[in-house]
Amino acid sequence: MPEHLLEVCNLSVRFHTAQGPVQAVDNVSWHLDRGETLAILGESGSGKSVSSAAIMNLIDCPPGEITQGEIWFDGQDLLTLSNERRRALNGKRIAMIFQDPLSHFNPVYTVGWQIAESMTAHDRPASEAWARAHDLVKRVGIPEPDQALRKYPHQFSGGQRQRLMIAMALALKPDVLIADEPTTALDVTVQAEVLTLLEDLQAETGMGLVLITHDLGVVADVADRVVVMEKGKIVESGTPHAIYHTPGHPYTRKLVAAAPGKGALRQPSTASEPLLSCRDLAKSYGGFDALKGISFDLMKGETLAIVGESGSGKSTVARLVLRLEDATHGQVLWKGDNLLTMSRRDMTGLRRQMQMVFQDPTQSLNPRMSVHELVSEAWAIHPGIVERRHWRDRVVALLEQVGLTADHATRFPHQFSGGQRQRIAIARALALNPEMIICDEAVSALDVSIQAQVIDLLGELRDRLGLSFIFIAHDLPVVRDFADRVLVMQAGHIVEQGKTQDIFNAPSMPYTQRLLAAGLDPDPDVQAERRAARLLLANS
Amino acid sequence: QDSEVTIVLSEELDLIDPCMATRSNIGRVVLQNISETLTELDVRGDGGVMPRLAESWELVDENTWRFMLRDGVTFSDGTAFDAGDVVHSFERTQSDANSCEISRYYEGIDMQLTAVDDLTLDIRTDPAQPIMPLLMTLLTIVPSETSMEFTRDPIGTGPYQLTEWNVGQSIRLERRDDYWGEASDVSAATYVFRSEPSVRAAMVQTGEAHIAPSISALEATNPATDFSYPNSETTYLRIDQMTAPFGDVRVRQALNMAIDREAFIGTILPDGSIPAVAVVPPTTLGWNGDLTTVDYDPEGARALLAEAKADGVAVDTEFMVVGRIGNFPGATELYEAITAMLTEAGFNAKLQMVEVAEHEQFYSRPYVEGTPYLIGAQHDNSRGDPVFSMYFKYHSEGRQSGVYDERVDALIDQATAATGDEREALWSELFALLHDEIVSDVLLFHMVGFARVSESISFTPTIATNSSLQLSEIGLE
Amino acid sequence: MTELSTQHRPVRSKSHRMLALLWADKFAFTAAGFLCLMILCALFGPMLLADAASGQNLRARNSVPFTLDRGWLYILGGDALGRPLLARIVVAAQNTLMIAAGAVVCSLAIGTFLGLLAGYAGRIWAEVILRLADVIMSFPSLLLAVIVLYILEPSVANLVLVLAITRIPVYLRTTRAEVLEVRERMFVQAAQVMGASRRRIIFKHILPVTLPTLITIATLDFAFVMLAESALSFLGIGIQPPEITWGLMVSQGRAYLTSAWWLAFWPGLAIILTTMSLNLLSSWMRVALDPTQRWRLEMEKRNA
Amino acid sequence: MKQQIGQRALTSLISLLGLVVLVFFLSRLTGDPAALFLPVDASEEMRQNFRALHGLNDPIVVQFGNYMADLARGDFGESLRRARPALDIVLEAFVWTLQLALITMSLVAVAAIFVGSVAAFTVGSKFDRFASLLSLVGASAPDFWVAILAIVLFSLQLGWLPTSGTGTIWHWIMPVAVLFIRPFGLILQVVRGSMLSALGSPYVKTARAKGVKSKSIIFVHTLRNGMLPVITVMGDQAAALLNGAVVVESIFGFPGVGKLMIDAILQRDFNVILAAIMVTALAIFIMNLLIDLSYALLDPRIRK
Ligand SMILES: Nc1ncnc2c1ncn2[C@@H]1O[C@H](COP(=O)(O)OP(=O)(O)OP(=O)(O)O)[C@@H](O)[C@H]1O
Ligand SMILES: Nc1ncnc2c1ncn2[C@@H]1O[C@H](COP(=O)(O)OP(=O)(O)OP(=O)(O)O)[C@@H](O)[C@H]1O
Ligand SMILES: [Mg+2]
Ligand SMILES: [Mg+2]
Ligand code: NI
Repeated sequence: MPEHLLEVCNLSVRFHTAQGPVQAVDNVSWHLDRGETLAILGESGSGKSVSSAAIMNLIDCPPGEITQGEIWFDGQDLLTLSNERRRALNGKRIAMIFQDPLSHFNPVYTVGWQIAESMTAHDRPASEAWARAHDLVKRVGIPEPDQALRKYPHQFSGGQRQRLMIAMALALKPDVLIADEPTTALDVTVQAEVLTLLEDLQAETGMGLVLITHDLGVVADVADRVVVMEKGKIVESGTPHAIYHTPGHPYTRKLVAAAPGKGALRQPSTASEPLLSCRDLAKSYGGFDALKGISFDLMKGETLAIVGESGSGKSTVARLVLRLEDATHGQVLWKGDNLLTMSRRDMTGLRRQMQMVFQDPTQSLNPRMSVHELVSEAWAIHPGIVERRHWRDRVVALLEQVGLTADHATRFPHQFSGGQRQRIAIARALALNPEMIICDEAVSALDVSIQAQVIDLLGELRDRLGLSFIFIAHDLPVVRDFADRVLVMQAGHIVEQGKTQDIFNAPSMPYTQRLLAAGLDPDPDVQAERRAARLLLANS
Repeated sequence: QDSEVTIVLSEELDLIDPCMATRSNIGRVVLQNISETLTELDVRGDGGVMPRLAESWELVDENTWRFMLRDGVTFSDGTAFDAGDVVHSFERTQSDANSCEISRYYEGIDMQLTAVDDLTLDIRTDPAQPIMPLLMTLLTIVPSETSMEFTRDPIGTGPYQLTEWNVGQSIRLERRDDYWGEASDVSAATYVFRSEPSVRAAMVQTGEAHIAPSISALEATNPATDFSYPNSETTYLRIDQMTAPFGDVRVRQALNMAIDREAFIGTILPDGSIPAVAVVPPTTLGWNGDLTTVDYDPEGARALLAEAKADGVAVDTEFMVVGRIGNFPGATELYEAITAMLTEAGFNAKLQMVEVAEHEQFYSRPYVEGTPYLIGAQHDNSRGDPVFSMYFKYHSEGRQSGVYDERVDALIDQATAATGDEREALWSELFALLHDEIVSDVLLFHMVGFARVSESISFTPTIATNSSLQLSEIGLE
Repeated sequence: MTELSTQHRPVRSKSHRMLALLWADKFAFTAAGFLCLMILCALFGPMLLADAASGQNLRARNSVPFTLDRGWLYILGGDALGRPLLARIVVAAQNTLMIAAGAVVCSLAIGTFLGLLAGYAGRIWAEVILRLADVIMSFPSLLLAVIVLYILEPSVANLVLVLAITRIPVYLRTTRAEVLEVRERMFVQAAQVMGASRRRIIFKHILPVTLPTLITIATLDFAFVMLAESALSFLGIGIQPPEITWGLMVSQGRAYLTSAWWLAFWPGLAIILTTMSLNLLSSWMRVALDPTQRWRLEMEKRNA
Repeated sequence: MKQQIGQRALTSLISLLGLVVLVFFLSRLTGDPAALFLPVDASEEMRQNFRALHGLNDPIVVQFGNYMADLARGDFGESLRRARPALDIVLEAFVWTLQLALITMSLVAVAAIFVGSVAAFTVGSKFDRFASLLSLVGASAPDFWVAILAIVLFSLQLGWLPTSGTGTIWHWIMPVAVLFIRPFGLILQVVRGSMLSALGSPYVKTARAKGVKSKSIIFVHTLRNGMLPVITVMGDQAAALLNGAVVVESIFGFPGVGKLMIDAILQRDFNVILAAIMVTALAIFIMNLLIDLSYALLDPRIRK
């Protein structure tokens, strides 16, 4: 047997819960060679994150338990090493990019300090560490790196944090990089840059990359090999080409079939009155203008997608509309009333009509409440929607609609995978039967099959109840399938807005054109061609 | 160096003004160490009033005393001592610009001090003061330059002078070389303050201090170092005869009979405490040795009560036994037990322990209205003459008196004006009247104090140790 | 992913589940047992032993502990008036627990409430409340006691009042500090989006996070209050002999510390044990109420 | 920031003034100092004289006006008992108290944070149990027990330390140690609880993935996150020390502000009470200001 860079053999992980043990990873084996990119595809909650946590010695035992298996790295079984020796490997030889970038940053230290720490922890001098941190932050495309290093995590946008997390993981040029959904919050142009960065590093140091992703396009673009997981087990493995074109396992087939961006474009219903209008909405943080005066309308029953550069102010729009933060100036009109000047009490009354799914699901769920409590809280706040005795059934129904099961209701948020948490958040938003939902990257952590299920659900609600959506997403194929109109943002401005059809077929602004051109195709063959063309373009 | 001693007192001194020397801790530092008096009471022998700054005295006429002062005495600031200083010292105690405590002993007396010459002093009084030499044991002499306000730099003629005062921490006295009298052994004394009795005792034990003038009885376990001394305090329950049911003598008798005094001695109170028959200690002039304590007789008490009840006395009236928290070691226990004994004998008694300020309200006129009460108090008279106690405690107009009896008033007035044997007899008569006939109060105990003295020095505490501590009496071994 | 336990355990009642979690922590279980015993003493002690506790017997004064010569009530020795300490401790439990619980619960409730208000309501409110806390913090409790003693009647309720007021600031400030941080968390914003009222946000989302810390402080305050109470009885406010509390017993035993240690020791031990039990229970509660920590108890239960 | 501090200074001044007014009037309701200063058998005339000397015969409003006028000139009045300016007395004592508080609190901070953090990190271990129990016993034991036992042990039996007093560094050891115990126990518990919550946070996972040493995970990453309640409670304990550690001061003969204040209150030495309260209140106000500012330093999310 040839020596692999990293080899996982027969790994099983089990969690203890109040309802009994949960087998999160079940007899999983895979390996990674030097310079290779292994993509792990899989259903949300299938054990991808847990198995990588096992490699990094991050599973709390108890309540977790590695029931069997070996993880070979550098000729030694990691599971038999002392904690201290594993610590020495972590970050230096094996690094990891976490799925939820916000919660995985320490809120009270500057990002510069945290990035530098990944080096100083391994005895690099501080000055060198800061210099490299500066360099890395620039490489991942954060503007004004000097200032950025001195800022705190909460001052960055979701995508920016994700990139900072990547910078942190790359600091010591590890031999193995485990990237858990590293591009879920990145727009395609930045995503392309990040993927190129990873490839460059691979070429430079022979780094092995384990890429956990749900994005078939990314797989098609960079993966050398693919393993597919479902319910804790590996169900299939092979080359991207083989997986895409001749999927063997039913789950894989479902996955490939569910790849978005192939359906018919929606024909928006003809104009009705605007439900929500933003007029010259602006927000500045200290001296920095995050939003520079934007105006748009959302019609009743319409889905307005906001796409755009990471850090361009998309989430800020959402926060301002819901008055989670005060706008610097501008108006937000809800059925003609200005939300921004409304009294707190009137606002509370309106709240139930508008809901939001936050970009960071982990942080938006109260860790002390069970799923049942989280979802049913809406009804406790607004009595009269669902009678108390129906709560249990209704919660179960909602959970099932988003692809979870009834016995998840008694669990707590920390016992879920990233994608599962996102779905809990969606279920919670739906519980109130609102008129408008703002989805901030609401489906970005879901595997395509679940994503399709959720999108279908949202679409159905839209058609049946006339729900309106503001759909913030980076995933253009999903937007293409789901949105009526698209609004493209860059650096706090709206650069272009129009019907989905128009934007996708005939983008007028150069940024939009670039965005569309950077899209990845799930078919490895197609993607290989695009890639070749792009490289050619870049080299010329 | 070796002849320095450290004395640990129970609380910090607010002031070191000589005119406050009647306060026990101030007195221990000041009296006869820094400041001297014209006369001094002999507490070790029975010499009575002895000369100090006055060499002799005589009665010039009924109302005038003449004191011949000692020559060649200087104050620690170098000025010479003369009769003018005495006059000033007295005037100072009477001044409005301070609140000197000594003045209370001269209250109600019209006193005229005149310096006949430098060393001769006449004191004219109205009414006559047969005990003027005794009264002069209280007047500390300061130089005539001393301002009327309280001073923090006491100057005196005593064998020691104040050299250091670290507020809150220590006071240091050093021996004067130009003292008129005999030089004493101790060259310097440091006073420190600890409010915890066990710490005071421990300090002598570890050698950090040489004398702890008051430690608790419980700590006094080492016969080699620990001395008990009568501390001139007497505890008693004051009865206000104006309030029912205490107007009836049988009730007062019953109160006395209900209390088992012997049971307290050696238990809650240390051995050496004496059941009291008067409010002043036995060393006082006119002490009546014929009086005996009332025997413990709960049955008799009950019988008396029944008798009184039959006569329509409201013996069932609820009353309070008011005690002062922390008045003396074991105070709460003592009053608790007394209350229990009273209840046992059929009284409707309830205990109420109060804090100093409140106690004062109960104790002094005008008395607290409402529920009748017996107030537990402790009275200190180490001055050798009942005059310092009797008016306050028993005269119809006394501030703490519960007795309203013309015979008593008359006796007090007579005795105050009398001298010699007559005085003694009158006091004796008064004690008997109060104790046997009027049953003026529930007298409890003459208390004892305990001092711990290091084995490296020789010093025997006396009844005066509660109010003064002469460094010259300390010998070094 | 497979659920190994396909068939669910029967859903047990909430209290039953908590009991099981309590059983899992043997220290906490013992603590709970001890507290129950104390509560029983408080409820029935005065009824059963009041006479024994107040009956004086100077011959049994300071009688040594651990002999049965004078009967089992004297097993812990006798006090300065020869009253059996065991009986007195049992009888004193009522007053002691009533005062301590009254003071601690009041200060905890008021302090927490004001702290939440200061942390979550407008600036002006916060400013007023916080300055109030500053003022209370700088106001010596003894002075407060003297004032209360003079202006109001000395009574147990006033004693509780004094003790409660002086302890308010710590809860107030701690709550506010925690609220400042917790309210910035995203789940609070999520609740806001759902239209949750302030009250709900405060009590449902913020309070549970801050409560464990407050309870930890409160348990130790229990001891503090029991001892402080005796210091105030020195001023004549509140409990006075012949009524008893543990604090009073401790301070009465103070003079005998070097000669008859048991006088102060047993009531002191009762205070320590009660405090410790409360604290163990609060530690247990911190774990049992925190879903991310609860496994510690659940696992132990399984291993046991 | 500057403006904020300015505003804070203003409101603090107002509350200080309020405190003075409150104490001035309330304390004068608590009885007559003449009765306490003068012996029981002092005449009414002496009492009048005493009151006149200290202006206590004026109507209370006039007294207040005079006091405030003097105060405006920086004159805090004379002590009724000591014939000295009240402020001098208080400041002398406060220096001692401040030193005692600073030394004690620094030791407490270091020790409690260290032990508490390690206990939280090794939750359930022997170390954790032992540290918790020991600190709890210490924190709930009556302080005079500890003080007197320490004297008996270290001074009488072993002869290592002086019983009491001031002077050398040895004199500080026992008072500081006794004062140390309660805040140590309390803060240790708060640190432990706070850290326990913080250690479950995802950023701890990140730190572990980065290969950060446990030591720095505990003391750098989580500690700062759990610090808010800790410094608040430390502030409360420090305030208690600044208000004076009466028991320790009186047992060990430390000339601090606690004993001074108690005496002043018991003797109704109004000017000293007021001066002492103003000085300690100022210290407490400043301390609370520093604590409030440190919240924002510790947690950037609180900066607004
Ligand atoms: N602490 C826990 N206790 C119980 N179950 C857990 C716990 N952590 C994870 N699980 C379960 O383990 C399974 C695997 O989780 P994991 O995070 O590996 O999923 P994933 O493949 O990364 O999914 P996603 O793509 O949604 O992030 C999930 O079903 C999850 O519910
Ligand atoms: N609290 C804050 N303080 C300072 N700057 C902030 C703060 N919050 C956001 N920003 C900045 O505002 C800009 C817009 O942030 P926003 O979260 O709206 O971006 P976004 O469009 O949602 O990006 P992403 O797709 O990466 O989530 C970013 O550049 C971010 O750095
Ligand atoms: Mg995952
Ligand atoms: Mg965003
Ligand atoms: Ni994606």
